[in-house]
Amino acid sequence: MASSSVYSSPGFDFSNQLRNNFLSEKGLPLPKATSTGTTIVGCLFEDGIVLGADTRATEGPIVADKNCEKIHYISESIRCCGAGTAADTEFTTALISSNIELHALHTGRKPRVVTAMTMLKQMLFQYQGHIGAALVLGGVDATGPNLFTIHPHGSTDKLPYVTMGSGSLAAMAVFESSWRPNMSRDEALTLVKHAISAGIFNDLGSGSNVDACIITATHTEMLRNVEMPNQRVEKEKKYGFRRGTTAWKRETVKSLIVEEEITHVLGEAMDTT
Amino acid sequence: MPDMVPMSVAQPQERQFNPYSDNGGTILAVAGANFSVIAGDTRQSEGYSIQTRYAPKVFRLTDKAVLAVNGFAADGNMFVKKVKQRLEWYRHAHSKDMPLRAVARLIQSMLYARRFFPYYVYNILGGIEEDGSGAVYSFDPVGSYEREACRAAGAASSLVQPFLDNQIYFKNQTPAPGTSHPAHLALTDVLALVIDSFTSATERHIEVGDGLEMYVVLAKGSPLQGLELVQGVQEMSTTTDGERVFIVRRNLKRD
Amino acid sequence: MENLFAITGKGYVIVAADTTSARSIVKMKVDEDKIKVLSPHLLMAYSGEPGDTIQFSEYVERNIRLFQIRNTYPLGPSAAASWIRRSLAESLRSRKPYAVNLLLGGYDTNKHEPHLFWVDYLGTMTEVPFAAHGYGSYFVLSLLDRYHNPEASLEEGLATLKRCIAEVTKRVVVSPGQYKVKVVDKDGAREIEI
Amino acid sequence: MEAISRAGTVLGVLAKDGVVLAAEKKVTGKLLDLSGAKEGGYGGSGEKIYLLNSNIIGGVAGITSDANSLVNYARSAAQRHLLTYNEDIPVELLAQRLCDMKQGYTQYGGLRPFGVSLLYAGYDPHYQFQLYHSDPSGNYSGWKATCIGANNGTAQSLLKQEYKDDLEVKDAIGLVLRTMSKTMDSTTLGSEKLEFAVLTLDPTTKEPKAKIYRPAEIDALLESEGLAKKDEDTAKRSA
Amino acid sequence: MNTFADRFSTTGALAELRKAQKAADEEEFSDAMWGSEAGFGSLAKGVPTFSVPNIPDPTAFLRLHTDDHADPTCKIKISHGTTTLAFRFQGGVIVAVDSRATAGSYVASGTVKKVIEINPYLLGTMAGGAADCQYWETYLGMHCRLHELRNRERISVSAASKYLSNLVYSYKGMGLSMGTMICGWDKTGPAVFYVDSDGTRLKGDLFSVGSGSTFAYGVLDQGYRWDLTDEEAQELGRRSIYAAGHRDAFSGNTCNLYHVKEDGWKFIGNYDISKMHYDGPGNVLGATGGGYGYELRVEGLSSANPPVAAQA
Amino acid sequence: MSIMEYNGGSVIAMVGKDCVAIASDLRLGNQALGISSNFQKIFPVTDRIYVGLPGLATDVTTLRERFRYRVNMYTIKEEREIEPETFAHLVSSTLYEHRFGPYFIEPVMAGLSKTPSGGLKPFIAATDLIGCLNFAKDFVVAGTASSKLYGVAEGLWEPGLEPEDLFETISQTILNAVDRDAYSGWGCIVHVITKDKVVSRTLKGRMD
Repeated sequence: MASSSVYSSPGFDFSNQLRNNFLSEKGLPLPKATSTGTTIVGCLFEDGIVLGADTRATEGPIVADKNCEKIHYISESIRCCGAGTAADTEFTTALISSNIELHALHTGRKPRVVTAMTMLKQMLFQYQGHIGAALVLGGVDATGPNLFTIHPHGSTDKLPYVTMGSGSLAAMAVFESSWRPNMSRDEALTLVKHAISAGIFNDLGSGSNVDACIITATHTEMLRNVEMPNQRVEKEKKYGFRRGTTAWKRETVKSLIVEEEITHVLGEAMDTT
Repeated sequence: MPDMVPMSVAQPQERQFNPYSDNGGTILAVAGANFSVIAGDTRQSEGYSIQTRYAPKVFRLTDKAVLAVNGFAADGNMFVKKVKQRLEWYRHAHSKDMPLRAVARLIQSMLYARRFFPYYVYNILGGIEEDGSGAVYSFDPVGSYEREACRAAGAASSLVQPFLDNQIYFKNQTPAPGTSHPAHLALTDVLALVIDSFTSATERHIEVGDGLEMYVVLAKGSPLQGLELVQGVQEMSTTTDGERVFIVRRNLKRD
Repeated sequence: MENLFAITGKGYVIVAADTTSARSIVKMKVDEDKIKVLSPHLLMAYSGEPGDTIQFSEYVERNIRLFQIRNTYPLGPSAAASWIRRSLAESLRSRKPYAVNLLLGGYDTNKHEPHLFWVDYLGTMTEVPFAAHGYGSYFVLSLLDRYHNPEASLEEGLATLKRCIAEVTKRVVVSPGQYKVKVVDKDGAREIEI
Repeated sequence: MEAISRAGTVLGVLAKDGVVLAAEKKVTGKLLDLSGAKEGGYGGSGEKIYLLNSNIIGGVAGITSDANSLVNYARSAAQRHLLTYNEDIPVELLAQRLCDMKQGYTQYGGLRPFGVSLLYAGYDPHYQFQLYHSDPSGNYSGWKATCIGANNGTAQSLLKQEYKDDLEVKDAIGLVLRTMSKTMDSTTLGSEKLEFAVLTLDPTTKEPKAKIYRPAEIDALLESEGLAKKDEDTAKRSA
Repeated sequence: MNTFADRFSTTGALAELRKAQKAADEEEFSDAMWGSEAGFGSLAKGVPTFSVPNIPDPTAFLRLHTDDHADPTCKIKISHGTTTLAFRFQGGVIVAVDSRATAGSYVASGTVKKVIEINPYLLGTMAGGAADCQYWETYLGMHCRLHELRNRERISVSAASKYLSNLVYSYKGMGLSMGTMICGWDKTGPAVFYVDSDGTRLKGDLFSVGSGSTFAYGVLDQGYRWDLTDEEAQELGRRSIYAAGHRDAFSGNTCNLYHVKEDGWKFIGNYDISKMHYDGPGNVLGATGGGYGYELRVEGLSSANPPVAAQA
Repeated sequence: MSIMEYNGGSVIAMVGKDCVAIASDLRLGNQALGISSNFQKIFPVTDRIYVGLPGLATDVTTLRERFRYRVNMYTIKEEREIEPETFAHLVSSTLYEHRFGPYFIEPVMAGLSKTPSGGLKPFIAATDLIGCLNFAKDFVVAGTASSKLYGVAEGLWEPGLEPEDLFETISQTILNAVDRDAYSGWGCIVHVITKDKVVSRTLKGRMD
């Protein structure tokens, strides 16, 4: 049960699993979590790395979030794009980010990309693919620019240009045809934008805007919504309602300006004034 | 349908006869006093990939009947072809177009004839009745049908239909004191609602997008009701003295 | 099939439960009491998985009693219901969950109000003016929508209950024959013959 | 025990429609940062009176660090009760919970008992308004009016004289302030030396409502009771 | 036990179907199609024909693709959920139905006509597969007319229901889903027959069919008497459909009420269930006034029982 | 039949001009059977934060109690009220803790957060059942009627609605969406939170 502190012990709580198995045995299938169909990419250029992502999050065929952030912070010069189960990518990268920070403080050096990659792969391998995070990890450290992909089961690749997610084929097609070694920063950014756009327009799981992140040895630039090719057109009509359109039965007004700011709701919020 | 989820766990293979696939998309029809509007998007998809950005889902059957089909595209195309064939025969036998009411019943019996091997299609038939009123008939895959004032079907039907309930039937809206809701909306209002329905559906449903085709059927002798001002309108009717059919095209988002 | 019914009225709650204990197609016992008196002003009717029902109801009974001994005052109906719900919800997360449905009827002696709680085996709880569990609920809920009166006297309440029992006996394929009825009001809990 | 008898006085009076609690602050001084106190804060501004749960306020006398720890324990215990029973903890039960723990610390070698006495002023539907006192050994008892801390003997006898059954809150407030003014070491009564709280029922929701007075409000209250600073004559007259 | 029987009984029906399918394939492009038979052309032959997938077990195929209970992801959703009722009393037959069609949790329609007007003297209700009911009852209407033409008298309710029962029984095991009440007035007086796709056919006074039927029974049984007046009977029908519409998630929207008398059926009205909840059915015969809703009915009443002293 | 549909229920939150609104239906069902028409799914967290918990009803109660406990403990320890952003992360991490045995709840939060300048800024958020946060700028929805809510809200919502207009828009959205959902409905409740008051209205919705 809940510990007496707000700060509960770390790690997963499996207490509901028995119950949920029991429920699914009764013929109630378990629901699906939000996943990011996603196109995420990364490529090397002469001074560093460009990462890119679309911004659509889906729940089945429904768009749950039109402008989510898929490029996660690991450290100042390491970033990680996530595809797969959205909550998993979010929390896995957050956990590794915090561990990397601790590691950096412990060693007194700037963190290396391989360190983050190893932490991620070990964690994902430990969970045998049950944490559905497919990642593109990129950054610049003492050894130069590094770019990795990490699969949900913990396998990794190190390549000069990579794509992941349901739009990976569309994006890879762009990379395969146009990527060259030692591109300039602007060329690389344009290429990444093209690759993501290919995913956005040709893969239904990806959509909305392009996010990009340029990491060089000296500087990291997060380009949020660097391209917005899918802004909604203006609606044909206005849909305001006349006040009084909705019929209602009861009204209670809780005023928050009086001196006693709180009315008591069964131990809800505590009154102190 | 092939499993598109890249990380799915391997399951025991079972050979089953599955001739169906879901090609997404949405159709919608609204009946007015002396017109009806039948619309559909033009995206055809399977899983996460787009098969084509232009695959019409709405078809002109006669000058007074337009049929929208949604579901499994192959079944839909075949079905429309067969309906058109039947109507052609009817025209030869009776030297007139089949009345809308009869087309609806024809579609029921054609769908029900496949009760044990259904067409995976949701049909909406829109047009003008013999009395000159706009009508919409909606069908389930095995042929039960009903005449309505507005209906959405297909992938995003659950997104669009409640919006239409609110805007066309004025559901849950109390009229201002001393007034009442209009029984029929004007054609331009209906077109605006249809366009907004599709742009909304495109925002939130991944299988809707690319293009929008709206057919407008006007009753015999009815004025254009502002249709002439609509950008890009195109007439499809074969005669000018009977019911008239128009098409209006719009672009939708392509992501 | 097991049926539980409960109705509130002016200052009381009537709780009724069938008295059959069945195993497979056999009636093992026809005078089983499925309503426990948990405290002077609290009744609990239970149905569900055989075994679980007895174990859980006794567990609840003893714990509510223990609370009363320890703290000199009995738990009020809503506090008791919250605790029972929590016990069920927690048991659901254990290796062997209790599959028990409950109706809790109590009388709040401080506020002078009857309370009735509907609780199912998942730990769902809600307060209602009348409630039922089992296949009977599909018949009597609409009946009570029509006939229930929150200010009914005890006699009127019992007459409504008889309607419910008659309806279930008439329509449910395997309907139990006999019911035990208990009532709780300001004077405490007691059994009533119908 | 020693620490308690030297600690600032805490005084509580039970009325039929509320409970009143007042406490003398010992730690004062120009340099003390009271910027947090102005806001009122969650747990009372100062050092003596705390909100333990939405229906209970507590006053402490004794070792401040021990008191903090006990207040925290009490709040957790109240929240645990709320979590299990979905109702506010009854006052007596909270006193019991604390006493169970305090008693535990008296029993084992190597552990030092808590050097704290507490007053609990609260409301629950079982016994309405209540006032309890608990001492370091783990004893607790219910009172109509009581006092802990320095000069508690004087205060007790004053209360004994003046307390009447069927007291109303506004009379109780006066009683508490007058008694405080007589028992406190310092001669002046003001917000920098006094903490003050009242628990009543909200007239609309019928739920208990605690009010821990802000410094400015205390001064205003003292003013209206005619007990403001350097005004002892008036105080005596009204007494 | 059912599946066991299915396995051994479908083979016969299957062979029949195969034969029918073969005929249909030829039929579809036959000369008849050119003539005025287009549309219902195939029906004139007596038994309509159906195409069946050319696989070993078409029933399993159909179940796989249409039964949303077995597989929620299946593509072809056939709407289920309904409340229909009909009862006989001294003044004729009352038929009342709701108007909701659901596919999964989605309310596909709130305006379904679940009473099928077979002819001016016969009504059929619709529960189960909407298409099955619509189609076969329309088909029944055709045959009732043929019967009239052949025999110069109206078909009895009993005969009509038997005809329908025989029709659907011949497709037993193929996945038809139909629970209907055939109601009418013939020489014997008012009559109600329950017919379903299993082949059951029951004569009776009072039936309710569909997912909300239990709730309807709860109200219906308590208020039903043979000697109800017309107004009371109509009110009972409305009130019962309201009860089901209120409690059952798959029933609701509006109530259609019909009354069958000696001179044929009469449509009494369409009543919004939500409006009945708040305001009652309006100014109609038999209405008691006021909303049916529980919280409206008990407004201002309280079960609290404070002692008299406390009130003072 | 998914477990999320077992008891039914839906919640939506919308942003207006210096205000937010959150609305839910009031049905508690046992699959198709309606049990209660007054089952609250929206709870106040602080004065200016409300959380809606659509999903399995047992978890609604359990999580409501848990959140209340954790927020109260936070308030005790921090001696200040929790901010909406902080609360959203509390919700998110509570749910992700149960990643491999989730609570069947998709919380929706609405509140006004303090800006450094002392003003108040509208805040809404939703998470999925394992705690993936979604901070939208317009509206967030969850529950059995979610797809219907998305459709209507996408059509009706406009930026910069005043509190009274926001009330109309959110009410019309939820009423029409739940009317097309079999498992939601039986009346709705709307809370509109502005800087100086919270207005809660019970709507006259369809009862079938």
